[in-house]
Amino acid sequence: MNFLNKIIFFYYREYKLNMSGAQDILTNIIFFFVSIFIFIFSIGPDKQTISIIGVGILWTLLLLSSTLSLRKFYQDDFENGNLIIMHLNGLSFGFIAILKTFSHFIFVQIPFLLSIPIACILLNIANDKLFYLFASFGIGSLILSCLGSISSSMNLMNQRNFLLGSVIIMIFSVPIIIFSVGIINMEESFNSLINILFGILLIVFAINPWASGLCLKLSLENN
Amino acid sequence: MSLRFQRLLFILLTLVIILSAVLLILYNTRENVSYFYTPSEIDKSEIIINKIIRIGGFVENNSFNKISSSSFKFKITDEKTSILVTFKGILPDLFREGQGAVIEGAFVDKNIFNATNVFAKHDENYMPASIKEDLKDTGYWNKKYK
Amino acid sequence: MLIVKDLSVERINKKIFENINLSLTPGNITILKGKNGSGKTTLLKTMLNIIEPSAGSIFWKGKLLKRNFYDFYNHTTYIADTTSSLKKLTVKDNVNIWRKFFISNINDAQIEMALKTLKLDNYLNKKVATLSFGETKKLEFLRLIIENKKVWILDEPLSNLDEDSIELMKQTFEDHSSKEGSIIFSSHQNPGIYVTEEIEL
Amino acid sequence: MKFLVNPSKFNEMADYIFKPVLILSIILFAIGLLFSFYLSPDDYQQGSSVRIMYVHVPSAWLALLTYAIMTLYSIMALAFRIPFGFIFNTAVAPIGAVFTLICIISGSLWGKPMWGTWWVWDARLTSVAILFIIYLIIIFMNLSFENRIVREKVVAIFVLVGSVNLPIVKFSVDWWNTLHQPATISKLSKPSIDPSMMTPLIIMTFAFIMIGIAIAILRIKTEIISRKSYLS
Repeated sequence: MNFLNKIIFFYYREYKLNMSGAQDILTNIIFFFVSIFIFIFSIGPDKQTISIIGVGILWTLLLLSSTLSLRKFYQDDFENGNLIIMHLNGLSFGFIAILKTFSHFIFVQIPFLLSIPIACILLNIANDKLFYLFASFGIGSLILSCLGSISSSMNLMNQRNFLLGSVIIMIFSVPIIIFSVGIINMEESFNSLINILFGILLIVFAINPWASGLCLKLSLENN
Repeated sequence: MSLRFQRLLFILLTLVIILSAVLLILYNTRENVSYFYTPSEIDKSEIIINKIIRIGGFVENNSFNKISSSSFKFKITDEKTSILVTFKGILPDLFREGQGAVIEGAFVDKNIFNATNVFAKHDENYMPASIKEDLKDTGYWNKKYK
Repeated sequence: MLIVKDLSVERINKKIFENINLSLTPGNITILKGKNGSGKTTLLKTMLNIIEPSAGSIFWKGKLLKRNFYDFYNHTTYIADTTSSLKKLTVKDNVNIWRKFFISNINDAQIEMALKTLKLDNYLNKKVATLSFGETKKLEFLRLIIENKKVWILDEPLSNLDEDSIELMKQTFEDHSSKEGSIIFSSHQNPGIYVTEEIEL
Repeated sequence: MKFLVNPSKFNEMADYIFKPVLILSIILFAIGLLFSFYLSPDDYQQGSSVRIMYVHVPSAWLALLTYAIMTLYSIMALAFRIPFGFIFNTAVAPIGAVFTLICIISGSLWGKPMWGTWWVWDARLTSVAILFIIYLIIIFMNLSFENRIVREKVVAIFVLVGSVNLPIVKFSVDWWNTLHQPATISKLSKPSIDPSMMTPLIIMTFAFIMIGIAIAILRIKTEIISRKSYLS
């Protein structure tokens, strides 16, 4: 019971933090939409072309905008010592990583997911694809959160080259994008593709607490 | 529960998850991550006109026709079905009858595939040109279609 | 309770400190003295099982700390030299978050008392970012009361505090040690606080 | 076998074998190039272009092998606290990157005349491109951390995470339809390559291995020395 309370109040804390900085999340979403505008204008008025490459644009922008918020993933808690306090409160580093991953998913990725229908209208994507989009984005963005946790914990002590973290996420998200764009283009093989995505999710989810936890411990040890 | 036991439990759990995930992925990727479709796969599914796809197979023997100096007509086969292909452009060196090829393009008709790109696919067999002649003479040379 | 035996820590083959022996028993106040860079923070973090020692061992309740650290954490409050309060939130929010997060059994009246003695009651609805450095430091000490634990591990608690606050800390320390609590804190100057044990790094 | 995990033993061993390995690699390269350019026959389909294989295939094998060994050393270094693994990772990553680059460049030089294209995004080529970028990330990570201990451990973790890509590179041609042909030489079946073409391939592979070992020895020794000078 005690443990459950700790988890609940971890999220209470994350909620308070994110709500007080709600403009950060909104800025992310604005970035998302402005980029869509730029894509539309740079492609030109051909609605047909836009609807063909629309899904690809959505994925690229989701990836880019979620890497934008990476800096915040652990950095703040690392610098002001909250990571140590959470650990001293009985949460192992691996478990902190899992909690943080879900927190990133809830407070950063879910707003994106909610804005997908509007983006679909802008990009002229057919309505009947919305279900497939939501399914693939739901799993895909959770994978992105896990990858984000791994790469940002790796780069906690990296003061020189922060872009490296984004590159790490992007290179590992290549298969995710292949499969989730496949879902939308080949609806007949929806089941097997969603299973593959789910498999990838399981793998990164299993690796995440170990890799992130170890990196967090390392960074705190040598800070 | 001691910390060590907990740790062992988590490691086991992780391994089980990863193993099941790998099995899940391997079980499902068989057909889906293809660079190209084979003609019989195309035959089974519905043909969508003007959708760009890739088809891979072998150039059927005695099907190659030169319409003009840079426009060609041939059939791609996987020994079960074949597809008529038209192509305008430069063919790669390795392109010849009986040789593997991957073509990129779209169906313009139910039966005619208009290729925009033709790639030759070579197989994993390497042998000297002289030996191949000998093998052909004895009839031992027997090329397997994929 | 906590016994540190022949502890040494080295980093990239550079020795930070060697052969430290100390013990935290109920009722004692230990001061860690040393210049900047002498490894005070490192020693405190090693005692928290965050940094791994290169030699020596730490025992908690007779067991190796490595095998038993969550139990130790249940009895320990650590205050680092950084401000751990969330700068974007108000003082009140911070206090609430801590109270819930640490599942504190302190009631509202006690918190109000503590805020009043720390002279923070006027800032309750202000954001932490607007407080001065000394005030955020005092806000940190509120955690000592909220967490209500036996062992206090404090990193540079007295720097940046005015004399009134130091006097207050002195009383708090003595109060805590009379309640069978144990305190270890680091300082680079002579604080003028009654201590039972002094360790020079 | 202690020289594989102990820096000072490695140094002793390296002094013994460096010159022989270097000379051997030069000799093997000379023989190998002679074979691949003059003594080996033309392919029945590809003609003279098949000679690119004698560079392409060994470099591809070594790119994978280097990463596999790095993975082993990372496990050793993290699980059994053998610091030589970190030294190895730092020193060898650029060698692997170069092999991968040679593989990619020679591959596209081969692909243009044979397939009719420099590059396609099939599973094999994509996964090799990812392998190359993973190597680059490892190199950049090695350059961008201030704290050595954090850096080498984080790199080792990254090597482990990135090793997911290895089986994908290896088996991509078997699992999926690719433009790239399946493996010619595998353990389970008789190699489908004529002995007259197998010989130069094997010689060139050993030449690549030897030059790889020679450069690795130099780089590991440098790394050991640079670490020692940090200490004193």
